[in-house]
Amino acid sequence: MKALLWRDLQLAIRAGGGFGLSLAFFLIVCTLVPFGVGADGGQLSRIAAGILWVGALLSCLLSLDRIFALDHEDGSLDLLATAPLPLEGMVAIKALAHWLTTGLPLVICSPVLGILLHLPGAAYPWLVLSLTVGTPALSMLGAFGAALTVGLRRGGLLLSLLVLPLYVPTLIFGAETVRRGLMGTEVTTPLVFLAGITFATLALVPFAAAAALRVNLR
Amino acid sequence: MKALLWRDLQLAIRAGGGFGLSLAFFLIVCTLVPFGVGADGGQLSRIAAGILWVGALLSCLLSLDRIFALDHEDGSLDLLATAPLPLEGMVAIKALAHWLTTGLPLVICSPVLGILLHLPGAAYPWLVLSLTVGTPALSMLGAFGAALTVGLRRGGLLLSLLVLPLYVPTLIFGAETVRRGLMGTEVTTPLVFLAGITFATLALVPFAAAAALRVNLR
Amino acid sequence: MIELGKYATTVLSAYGISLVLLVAIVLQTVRANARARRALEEYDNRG
Amino acid sequence: MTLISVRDLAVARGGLRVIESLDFSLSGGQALVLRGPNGSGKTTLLRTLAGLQPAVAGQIDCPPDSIAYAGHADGLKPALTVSENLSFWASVFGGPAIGPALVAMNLTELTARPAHTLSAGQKRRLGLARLMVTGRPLWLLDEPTVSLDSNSVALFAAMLRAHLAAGGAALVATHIDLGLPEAGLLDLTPYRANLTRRDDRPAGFNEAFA
Amino acid sequence: MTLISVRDLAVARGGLRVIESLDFSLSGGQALVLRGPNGSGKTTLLRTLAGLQPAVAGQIDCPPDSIAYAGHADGLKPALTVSENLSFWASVFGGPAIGPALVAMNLTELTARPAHTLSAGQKRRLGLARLMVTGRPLWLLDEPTVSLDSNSVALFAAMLRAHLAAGGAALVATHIDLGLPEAGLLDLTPYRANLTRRDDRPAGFNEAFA
Amino acid sequence: MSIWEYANPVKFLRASGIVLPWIVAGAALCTVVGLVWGFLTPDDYRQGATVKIVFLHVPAALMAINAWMMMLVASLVWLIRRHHVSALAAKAAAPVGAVMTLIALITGAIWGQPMWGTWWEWDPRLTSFLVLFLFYLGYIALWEAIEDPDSAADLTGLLCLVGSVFAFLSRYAVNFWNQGLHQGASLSVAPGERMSSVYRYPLYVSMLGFFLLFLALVLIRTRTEIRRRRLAALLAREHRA
Ligand code: HEM
Ligand SMILES: Nc1ncnc2c1ncn2[C@@H]1O[C@H](COP(=O)(O)OP(=O)(O)OP(=O)(O)O)[C@@H](O)[C@H]1O
Ligand SMILES: Nc1ncnc2c1ncn2[C@@H]1O[C@H](COP(=O)(O)OP(=O)(O)OP(=O)(O)O)[C@@H](O)[C@H]1O
Ligand SMILES: [Mg+2]
Ligand SMILES: [Mg+2]
Repeated sequence: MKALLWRDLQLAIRAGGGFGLSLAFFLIVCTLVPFGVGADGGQLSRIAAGILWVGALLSCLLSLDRIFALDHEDGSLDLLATAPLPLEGMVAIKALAHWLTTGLPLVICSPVLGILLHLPGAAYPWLVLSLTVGTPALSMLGAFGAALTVGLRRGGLLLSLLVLPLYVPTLIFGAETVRRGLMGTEVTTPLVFLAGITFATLALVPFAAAAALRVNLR
Repeated sequence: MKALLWRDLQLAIRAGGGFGLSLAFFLIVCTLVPFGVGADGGQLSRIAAGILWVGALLSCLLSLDRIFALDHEDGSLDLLATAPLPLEGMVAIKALAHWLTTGLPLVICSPVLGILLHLPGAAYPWLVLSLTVGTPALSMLGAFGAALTVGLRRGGLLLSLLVLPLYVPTLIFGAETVRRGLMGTEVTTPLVFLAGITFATLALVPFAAAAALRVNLR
Repeated sequence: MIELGKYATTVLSAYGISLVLLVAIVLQTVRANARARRALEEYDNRG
Repeated sequence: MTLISVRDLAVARGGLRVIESLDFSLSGGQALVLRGPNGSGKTTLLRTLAGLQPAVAGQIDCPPDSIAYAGHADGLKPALTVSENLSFWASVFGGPAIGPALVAMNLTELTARPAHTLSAGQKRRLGLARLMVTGRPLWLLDEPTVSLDSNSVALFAAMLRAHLAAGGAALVATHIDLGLPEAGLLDLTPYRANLTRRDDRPAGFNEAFA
Repeated sequence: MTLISVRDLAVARGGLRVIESLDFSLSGGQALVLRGPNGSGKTTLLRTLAGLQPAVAGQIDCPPDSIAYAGHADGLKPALTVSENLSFWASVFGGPAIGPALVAMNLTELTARPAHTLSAGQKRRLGLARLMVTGRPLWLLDEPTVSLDSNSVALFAAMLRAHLAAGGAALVATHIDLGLPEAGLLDLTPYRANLTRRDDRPAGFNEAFA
Repeated sequence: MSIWEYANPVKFLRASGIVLPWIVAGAALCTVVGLVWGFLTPDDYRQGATVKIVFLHVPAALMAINAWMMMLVASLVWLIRRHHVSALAAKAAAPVGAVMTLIALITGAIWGQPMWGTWWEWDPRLTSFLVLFLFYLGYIALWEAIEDPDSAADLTGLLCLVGSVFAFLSRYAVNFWNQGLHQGASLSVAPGERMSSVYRYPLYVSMLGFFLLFLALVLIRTRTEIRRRRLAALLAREHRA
């Protein structure tokens, strides 16, 4: 288990795919939006929370196919499936590695991007908190999507299509938390829902993902 | 040449990667944004044009790695490079195939998504026109990025990082065209710039992309 | 001591962050250079 | 000690049976060479035995966690070095140290090379060395000698022989001669599924029509 | 007619020379079998001759558009059927019809099968059939018989012989016996680059340090 | 003697070894003097103490652009004449340029807070710098991602070429998109018209310091890269032999 986590992190760093890149993508998405919608500060600050959450979600999404596809192509997945560790554990480890290399850096850097988008000051703690609570669910659901599409050549787009609808509840509660925190209204409800979704996802989805992997291996 | 174009289109349709999927991604991005920023109609209609352009750009981006990576993995690229057609032509054809399967469907369906985002009526012709003029440049620049990263395993995220900054001028002029069209101010300037960028890109970038491919093949 | 007035934090943080960044790139450069030089010398001494 | 025994096995690929009524068993010290023309179902059989796909009919008895499978792909990470690749598999399988495996497949000079800079045959040698660090007794090998030169084939035969001597067993699908005269031979041609008869022995959807 | 002639060629991989001072030439009707242990540079040589990578030194003379290369990968699209795959390459190279090629490699029964449902050997056969539809006189083949059973190897040898009889030529890197006694043999071992001397005969960056 | 002789790594190492101490000394002197002098300048009547930021902000901004220019030239030299040192110099300059861009961005942001009442404004100047920063990131990431050094040099060179054109285009696009708050280039205006000599001279010194600092860093980093390449080549040869 530890060996697998370590290898995945190592690969993420070596292959130039790791920490930096998904962060850079996040940065770019957040830069592009003002180019599209115009630079009016007031308007930007109103949509900032939503854009940040959507950006985080998209940059998480783009690195999903790394989770299983490479291992499938080079045959590692076959070998891992015959190894003495449960497939569910393997899925969980791989989702964890994905979160460590993608979600965590996003959480850490989101305040900087908040500045770019004129996110009002009161929203920062809620932004960071909601992302911390929500992004693990994104990685885990993404691992499920990746497991579903692993046999397909270049399933990238299909993967997005499958995973994005699953992300909707997380996105809604996450963005709502920030918006409420910003307006000073009650924040616990969306946050509790967000946490609930994350815990349920972490507890249950590994089994579904492992089942999907088993089907795709045969 | 024709055979190559035909094969690429066929593959896009068969492999379940083509028309449908990037369109669906576009749809999903456009539906996620209201979840993120809140469903206030007036605000949505102000940012609609920008969101549509950014969405088009992202869904274009997601299918870029299809352009060369698969052909590289299965050895087709080596064989195409020894075939009696210039590499520049091959790049152009592949970018064309990408546009036909990604850009064109987006252009055709953008009005529908405009409705979802409450895009005001006056903007529709300009939205379609600017996307028609601008998306070919996106495909061509994407092909350049894909050629740069083709040797790398799973260069997806890196590809985005390289390509998105190149998209900035196109995005700005494209979204500006729609915004001006909407406000009824003078629209020709951004449109001319947009067309200029597209033509220059189509004329020059194939050479850079072919050079990059040659380097990656050796 | 010079008087920075109400802008003290602004000016000091600008100088502080910039100097940190400059020192970081300088240190990284010098360290990497020393490491590369040492590695090459080791190789040459080995034969 | 019997490491695997197969009774009346049928395996399917793409919804069609390819092999039927196969019986064999293998105990420690034995090797079996699997033969059959292209498309006769060697890969399918090995994947089924390894537990990667379900059997259509029949029974496979083997102790849990005793199989090491090596397919057409080697399971190497291009970005990791030879020794990193090998250590990873050693720690996943909880197998022995990687030193002897490196020696056995003549990889000692390549230990620090990233796997993507290896030639086809060097990659394959690394893929085979992985078998030794799994510590599993039963090896299922699918065309292990592809791309190997004759020296390396000899190395592989020696490694296989040592494995057998240590009480292991191996089932090897191959088209060439391994230089392993003591190994038994299992030709799949007689077990080829008879697909002309229409309504019996289905593999999947068809059973609904039986 | 000389199809390719190579003089004092040096090829490099990963910034290092692997083969040096290689001379040979090949005319219509001739075949040459390339031998050498794993990592001796067969693949590198063939890719250089095919124009996929530049030579470090020396000269390669061959008429333009005369080479068909077949590497470790077959260039097949999994989603396309056997005949679609073959027709595509035929029209890209402007070569002859695909019928004879299908017959030559015994693929007629598989024409309508998508390539991803083929077994390893069937894929390889399709990859080899591609050579016939390129219409190119000089074939550069890198381990063409990998995964082929003995019948298919014989088919391949027959195809090669027909190609030679029609005035073509072939350079074949392989570790096994092709059953082609008339072919010449080129062992790469004597041409292996001498890397012990430190500062001369560089391949790339080192020249600056010479 | 042609200038291309210095494209020989050995000659380059020797020559750069001779001038480097002087450049380092000059860089240290000018940077320290410029910044300290700048820090001690009197407050501006409008901007108060914040003018002191200009001595960091402007030199960094200038060097950020110049570094990219230098990378472009070096990439062209590599692509056309295939001198390894120039490819390595381009590689060496990128992180330094990125840091300069970052300093310009951060000092600008900090300055913007009191002056414009906001950390960040989508002003064309600032925005085009952000885009430039993205180009730096992409360029560095591409170098990191490609294993074979010659291929990496070729591909990053191509990226630099195409990227320069598009960075330039972005600059104009951004101008067109949003008219900003940022002041124009005052240095090109007649001296004294906008900036009194109290600020001008320390600014010049500081700019020279940043320039020399950039030069020194690029030289050292190029030497590092050359040594790394040399060692890697020797080791690879040893492994293979
Ligand atoms: C993130 C933000 C910023 C960036 C990227 C940026 C960029 C630049 C650049 C590129 C220059 C060089 C101009 C030249 O000499 O041609 C410059 C100069 C200058 N900037 Fe900024 N700037 C930023 C924010 C600010 C802010 C907030 C202020 C103050 C209110 C400011 C004040 C100045 C001044 C006074 C100069 C020097 C005068 C001149 O040469 O024009 N900048 N900046
Ligand atoms: N994904 C698939 N879908 C449908 N049929 C398949 C699929 N993969 C293989 N087949 C078919 O199943 C049969 C058995 O294939 P298998 O790969 O087991 O053969 P094999 O004996 O390993 O052949 P080879 O020696 O060529 O590797 C073949 O006829 C093949 O065409
Ligand atoms: N990408 C690479 N970077 C560095 N070195 C490489 C790379 N690819 C191959 N090599 C090395 O170059 C040498 C020649 O490799 P090549 O693939 O040409 O050998 P080969 O004769 O085809 O071997 P095989 O019979 O195993 O296919 C080998 O020593 C190999 O380790
Ligand atoms: Mg097989
Ligand atoms: Mg080879």
